[in-house]
Amino acid sequence: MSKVIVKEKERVLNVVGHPVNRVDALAKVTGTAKFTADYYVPNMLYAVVKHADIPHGYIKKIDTSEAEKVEGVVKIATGKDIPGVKKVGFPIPDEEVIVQEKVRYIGDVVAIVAAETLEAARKAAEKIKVEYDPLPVVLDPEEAMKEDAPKIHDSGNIITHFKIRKGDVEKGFKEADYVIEREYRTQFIEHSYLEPVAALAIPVGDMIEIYGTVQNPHNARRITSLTLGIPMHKVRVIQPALGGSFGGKDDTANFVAARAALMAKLTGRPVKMVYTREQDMRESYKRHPYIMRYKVGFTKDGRITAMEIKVITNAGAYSSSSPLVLYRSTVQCTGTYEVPNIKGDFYTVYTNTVFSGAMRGFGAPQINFAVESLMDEIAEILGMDPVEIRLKNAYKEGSVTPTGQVLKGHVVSIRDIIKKLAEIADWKKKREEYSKDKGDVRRGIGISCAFRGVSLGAEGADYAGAIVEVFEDGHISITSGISEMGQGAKTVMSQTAAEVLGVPIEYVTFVGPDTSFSPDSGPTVASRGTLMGCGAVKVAAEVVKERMAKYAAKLFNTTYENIVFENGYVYSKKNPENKISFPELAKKCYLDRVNLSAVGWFLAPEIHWDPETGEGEPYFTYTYYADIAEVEVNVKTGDVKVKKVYAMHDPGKVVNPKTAKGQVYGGVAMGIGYALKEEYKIDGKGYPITLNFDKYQIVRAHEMPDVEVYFLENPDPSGPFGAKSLGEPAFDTVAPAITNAIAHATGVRVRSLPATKDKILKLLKEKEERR
Amino acid sequence: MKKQLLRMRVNGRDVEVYVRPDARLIDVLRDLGYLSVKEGCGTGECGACTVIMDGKTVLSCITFALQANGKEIITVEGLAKNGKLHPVQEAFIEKGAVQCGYCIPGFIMSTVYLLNENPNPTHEDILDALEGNLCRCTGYVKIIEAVKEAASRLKKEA
Amino acid sequence: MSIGIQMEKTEMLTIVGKPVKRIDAYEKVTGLARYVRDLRFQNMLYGFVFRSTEPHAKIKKLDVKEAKKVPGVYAVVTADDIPGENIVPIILNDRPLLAKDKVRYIGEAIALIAAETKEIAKIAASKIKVEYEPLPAIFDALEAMKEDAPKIHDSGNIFTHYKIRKGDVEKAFKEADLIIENVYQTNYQEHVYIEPQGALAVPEGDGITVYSSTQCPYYVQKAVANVLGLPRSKVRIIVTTVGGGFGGKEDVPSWVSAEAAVLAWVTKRPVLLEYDREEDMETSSKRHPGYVKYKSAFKKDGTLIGIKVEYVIDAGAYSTLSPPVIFRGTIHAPGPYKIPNVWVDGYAVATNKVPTGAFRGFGSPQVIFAYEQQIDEAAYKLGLDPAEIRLKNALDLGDETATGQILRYSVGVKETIRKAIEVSDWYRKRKEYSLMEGTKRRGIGMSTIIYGVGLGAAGKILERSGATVQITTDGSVIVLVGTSEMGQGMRTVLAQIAAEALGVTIDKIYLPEVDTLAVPDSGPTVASRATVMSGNAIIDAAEKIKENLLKVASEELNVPPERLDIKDNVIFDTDNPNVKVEFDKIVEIAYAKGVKLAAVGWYHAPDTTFNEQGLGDAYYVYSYATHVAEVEVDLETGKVNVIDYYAVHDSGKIINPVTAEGQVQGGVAQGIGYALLEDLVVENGKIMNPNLTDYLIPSIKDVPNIKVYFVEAEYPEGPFGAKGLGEPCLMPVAAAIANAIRHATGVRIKKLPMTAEKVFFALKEHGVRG
Amino acid sequence: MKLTIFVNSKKYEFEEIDPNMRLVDLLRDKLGITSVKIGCENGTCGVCTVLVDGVPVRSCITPVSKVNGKKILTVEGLGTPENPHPLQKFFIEYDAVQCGFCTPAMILYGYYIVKKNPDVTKEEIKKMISPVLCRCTGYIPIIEAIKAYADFVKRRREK
Repeated sequence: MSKVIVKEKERVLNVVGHPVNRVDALAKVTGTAKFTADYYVPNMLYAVVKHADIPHGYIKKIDTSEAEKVEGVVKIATGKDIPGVKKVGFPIPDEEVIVQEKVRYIGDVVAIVAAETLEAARKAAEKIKVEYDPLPVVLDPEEAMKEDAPKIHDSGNIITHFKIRKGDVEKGFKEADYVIEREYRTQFIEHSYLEPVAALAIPVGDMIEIYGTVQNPHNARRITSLTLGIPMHKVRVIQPALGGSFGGKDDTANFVAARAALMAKLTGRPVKMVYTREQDMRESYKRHPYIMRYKVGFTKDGRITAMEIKVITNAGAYSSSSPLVLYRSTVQCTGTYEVPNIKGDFYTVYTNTVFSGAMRGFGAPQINFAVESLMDEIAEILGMDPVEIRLKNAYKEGSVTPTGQVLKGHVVSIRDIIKKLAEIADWKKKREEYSKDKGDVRRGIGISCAFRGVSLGAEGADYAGAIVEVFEDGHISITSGISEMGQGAKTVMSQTAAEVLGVPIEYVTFVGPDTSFSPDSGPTVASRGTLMGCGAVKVAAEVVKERMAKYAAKLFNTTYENIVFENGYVYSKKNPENKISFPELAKKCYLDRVNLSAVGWFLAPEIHWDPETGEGEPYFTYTYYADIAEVEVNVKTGDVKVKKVYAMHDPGKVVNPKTAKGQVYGGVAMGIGYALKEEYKIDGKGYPITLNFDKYQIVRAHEMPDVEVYFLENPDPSGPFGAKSLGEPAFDTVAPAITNAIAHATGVRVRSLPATKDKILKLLKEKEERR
Repeated sequence: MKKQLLRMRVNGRDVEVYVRPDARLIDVLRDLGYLSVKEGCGTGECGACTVIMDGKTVLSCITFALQANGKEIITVEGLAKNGKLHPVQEAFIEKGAVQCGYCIPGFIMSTVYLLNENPNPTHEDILDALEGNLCRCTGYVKIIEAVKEAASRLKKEA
Repeated sequence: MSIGIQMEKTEMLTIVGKPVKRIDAYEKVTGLARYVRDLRFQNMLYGFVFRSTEPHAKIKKLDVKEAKKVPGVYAVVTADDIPGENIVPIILNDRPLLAKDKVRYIGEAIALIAAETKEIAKIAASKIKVEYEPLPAIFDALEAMKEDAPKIHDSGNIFTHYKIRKGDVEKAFKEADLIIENVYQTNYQEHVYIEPQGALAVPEGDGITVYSSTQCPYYVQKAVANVLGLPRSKVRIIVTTVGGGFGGKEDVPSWVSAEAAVLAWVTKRPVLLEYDREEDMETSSKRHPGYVKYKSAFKKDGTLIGIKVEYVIDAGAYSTLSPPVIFRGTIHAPGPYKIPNVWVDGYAVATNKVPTGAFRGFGSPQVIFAYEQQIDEAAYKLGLDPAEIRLKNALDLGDETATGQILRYSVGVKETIRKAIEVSDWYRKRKEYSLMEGTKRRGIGMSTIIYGVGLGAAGKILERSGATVQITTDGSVIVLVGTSEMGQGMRTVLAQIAAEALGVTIDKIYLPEVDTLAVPDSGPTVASRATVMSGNAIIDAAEKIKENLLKVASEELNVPPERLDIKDNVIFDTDNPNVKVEFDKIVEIAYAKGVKLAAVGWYHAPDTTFNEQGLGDAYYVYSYATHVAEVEVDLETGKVNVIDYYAVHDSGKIINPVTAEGQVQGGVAQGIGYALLEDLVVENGKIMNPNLTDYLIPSIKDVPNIKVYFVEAEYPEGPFGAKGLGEPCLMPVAAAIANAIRHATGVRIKKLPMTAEKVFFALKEHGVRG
Repeated sequence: MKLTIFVNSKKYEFEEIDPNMRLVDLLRDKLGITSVKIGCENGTCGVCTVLVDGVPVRSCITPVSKVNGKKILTVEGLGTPENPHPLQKFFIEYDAVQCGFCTPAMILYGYYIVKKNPDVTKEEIKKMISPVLCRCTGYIPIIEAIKAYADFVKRRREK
């Protein structure tokens, strides 16, 4: 079930805020939606990559002679065949589309084969022989930080070090009645989009056209343009239906696109490259494992006085978005709580593991796990209720964040959320009741809450563009660089256009993204799709609306401010009886040659942040949310069943309650996996163990609990219709609610994710022994 | 009709396909992906389907595919070497001889053949060699200029 | 070989006016350009059209059962199966996609078939049974105009009648010193774009994408939406490389694409419909056969004081584009001359033949063939030089046209005549050739024309164009327009305009083919309008972006934005050019600041008018041309050889002299074909020579070295002063050659084409011998 | 081997086909039925599911030799965009679709489950669709959509 709690009476909206069906659902349920691998073109070659054989070493020689003998092989490319830039990546260009000199993890690509058949390409890839000069391997980020550790890149192993210095921690600790130190750890997580990465590159004249599983087509265009050494306008990237992403179809997927493009360029023929699950899991980036050490001072009544924090994240072999992920962890390092004195040091470090990058949550879930576990531990020490301690420290309007930003200009709703959710979940009663469980199966209930800076913040320029066009028959097409990956971006952007122009959503079609006409809108990440995409669509639609209104004003003999667009009709406020249908007005405008097309541009409010001191306003607004989880733990087997999850979010304005609910359900499922099951494992020598879904297990249907979703709307002045973020919050704080519930049920606390039954059993045994 | 094996070499690549005895060379080449070979009339009048077979131009729309058995075919796709255009291609660009482009592969193949046979063609030689290729856009003037330009470029190269 | 005469001083331009190489030449010489039939989709079926064998008949019974049973057949579609409306929307909306109860010409589509191969589809077609009840058919337009003629449509046989009534024509004839009255007749002309018609339709979810070889993507979008009953937003038309258009891909692709779309929609699979040459020639639109009765009144000194014209075009079975064709024909009937008294009637008339449509010149070459011989003949009769009589009567700045329009700017017609006289060595050759004897005689002839740029008052709602311009993060420029490239060089010319407007080099510009969902409806790519319309829309968009860029640069350079300009990828202070920054650098900074570097540009043309009396500002501007042809006539065989040719054009500013010259040369070649070779034979409604073996177009040996000159009377509203060029290239040719034949032989040929046979008999009739 | 199969009620005959060819490749590469997805190629994720004689089968680990003479159903055979099957409509209505990659398999499971037992409970549906992985939806809307379809079938049956 789900419910939208509307606080105040607001302007009546006709499409936005309504549970509209997804605009792309019909194609997807009838199997007519085309994903990248579904494209077949004549004369197409198949390409397969050859991955590194060792995790660290210099390439001495690549021998392709045997491979070339395989019948059907057309071209084998190595790093030398790259005509353009060798090193790419954002923000630090340290990644190689094909590695030339040195391999840094087992997923590095050393060569690519293009052949007439997939079989031939695979066979040839196996026959490529690479000789290496092996180098010592370092897998632990703390080891990698040491002076004498093997250098993975020439620049040294510490990629980024961010600091937070707020107040005086020593003073803060002095004020405290208690000071505790805790260490929390999290694991590598695989995105597990069900569609493996793929690309089809087609040479068209001196251009390359790419269909790819890319989350950010404009990024894929940039990487391909750099790799091929041709300007961006010679690369056209089209995004077909995308089979899930969760942040995972950026870097690696862009490289796959660039590799297919390279092979197409070298052979002059279309080249299709579809990864197997094993290749994908071997090469693609993961969620960062974190080591988080918190020293916290607090008073008897539960007030936190100081925090000293050290966070080390494993970036793996390449930096990818590690600095940006670390940035978010840094500025959100105290969770949703106001802490007067903070000293924080945050490091992201190269190792020879698979590299880490963007994934739903982007540096927040790890921090939330630490801080939310910590709050429960403090509550336990003080004998307080976890809800109480949270209310005691949670942000309110005027609170100052670790970076010194004063929270204002939007409703700081976290306390409201905690209270309301606890009430809905019947928290107090259950907390007491479950504590009394004595048998093998014990119940527990846990809470977790968080806040989140909306959109990119100081991570990068925060803009989006959209084009809206009204046709002669009154139907509308829209496009934007903001892309659909299942989250419902096309649907909410279509709703926005329909809302502004006062027509049913059926009038609207989303086209693209296609880099040849969709405006570059920055990446579809950071839960910014709705905010920025809808924002840009709204601006464009309003421009067109104004032109149409001016035309209608002439028809109705009034001024354009009086013109109303509603439910497919247009009329003057002065005389609502005298209507004209939207298509009729469109036709009239068309015949009178009125321009019914416009580019909308949406620019986020300006912000700034100083990475040296950690001071500034890293995000222009924040969103707030909480989860409560109920679990059953079998203390004999360690088995955990999540029975129920309550989630409450303040996304500003819910543009589509139906798809919004779907985001939360999906986030909860992923959160359960994060809490209990999922771990991408690498053996002691740097070789991955979990390369397919048989070993890397994600949540299946029978493991899903009941989920109740609540939305508390506090429209934000900076967002379209007041909307802000939801995609990542849906996941961000699920895991600690579950581990807190486990602690409640069992009395033992798992401080490293995932909370597997082995870990729980071990802790229970230790507890037993202590007794 | 039973299919028969056709072995030929297209632009330096050995090809083996089973084709019906009545299959036209143009269709087989296009099915193999050599889409530069264009059909304009299907009756051998317009020359858009011209390819070079064992050194001589043929009209692939009125040539049976099996006639190419054991032969070497060159299409426009086979002219550029290592990413560098053939001088005839360069000259066609340079002289503005291309408009809609549909006839251009045929003209280029006829020109390549002409200049192979006769590196110093006179104006009349050019007219004779290209009479079988129709163009509806350019009025031929710039095509003739391009052929002359190509001849001089080839001579310089040689 | 082109000479530009600058009539006004233009600002310093870096790319516009330069012989830039075509941006699509590379893909075309390497064979990589993708024409519609080069596209392949998985699961693709092939379409085929089953057609009428009767010129006029009721369909009593249509049985497709057996055809459906053929293995490999996926669909056989008749009029009843069309999901939307069975109308291809073109102006009067009288053309069905598939004939239902009645067929009106041989070749009219009755059923559509989709099958695994084209062969299977043809087998299926052979199993379709139709029972016809023949109706009286009519094949001659003049016959069709008669009261008692069988009615092809319920509304009668005259589709459209336009007229001009100005002054008092009868009075003029009374006051005339010389009256010349003749009847001129012209035949069909087939476009023979080398790429025949084709379309590929791909169903995508609840919408459809159609790849089409078309000049008019928005017409196609409308047609497909109409026959499928879909909103416009679900119909996406992507224009592939077009292998020649010349007007032949104006209305025809609407039904070719709609046919493919219906099959794809019904089968849920991609369907490629490719016409072969014969099918194309039998069913596609052509230039209208024309009948022109022309009466002209002259004073002794050569002054043209009045004309009376009856002009009838044979529209075939459906009106399609005939209304605007006869509009242009009517307006252009008086020619580029000042005439105080004008009476013109133009009729488009139905017959039971293939519908005729748009072809370069659009209803004007037929009347030009008449009026340019009329004035030429007057010169002979009055003892004047043909060039002089044209100069005497030609329009000038401030003059009034036949429709009463005052010409306010850009009138270069006299300049074209003077230039033509000069470059062709006119007077010397006139004299010299007149003295020739023997069996081979030479002659030199002139022809001068006026051409209304754009669609004119009859099509003014379409006089609008959009363009979207975006700058990418690396400083590349993506320019989206809604008009098509069909070989004329539009993409190159528009890329030049974009580069000039933004101050960047042309290698930065990407201008893809049209995608109707990416660019606002920009009207058709016809009437030589693309440069003016899309060009202006690009400038509009580019200026918005440039403004934003200069603001960013202003902050970087500390120079006020109004002092900054961009040239050759550098932004600089116009007062101190050393203060500068790279264009790419500013783009990078702009992106980092989130500055908008995308805009939709828009242009709609100045208003045009045309009243009941045929008076008004019919077109917003006119282009002009004078051609001089030199021929050699073999008196023994009647064979006419064009031995030399001079074409002088005023199309305003020439954006690219190389592509412009190419346009003119191609147009002249087509005109030579029209004049001398191209002879479509239609008997009882059936085309007897629908192939290139029997319908001859000029080969490389039929075309002389065409010399091209431009006088640039710049049009202030045009992008950098440009007007239209595409059509005027063909329009004067037939008349120039006819006048040259008259000069060579003394015989005037009044019927096109002037084949050797026709000339031979005309010479014989007049007793001309070597 | 020679192979005859019926896919979505249409008969396909292959004169000569490798018996070890995977069913998924036959459907995608030869027949163009691309609703059948490839997610893991070892039978774990279930997105390649098709119904063979009414029963869910993982086409990525099924050689074509095993389906000779059998009837295969994919979502294309259930409904089209103009005329979607009721189950497909319920998937839309209940927002059971996000990225769409598992959707065809989930729908086929739903069809199979309800055909087997229209009285199926949500808990049973939950267990029965567990062979197919979904990473977007958290399964809840999928379960709801299938249940709604089951109720719809029951209502129709009762009428």
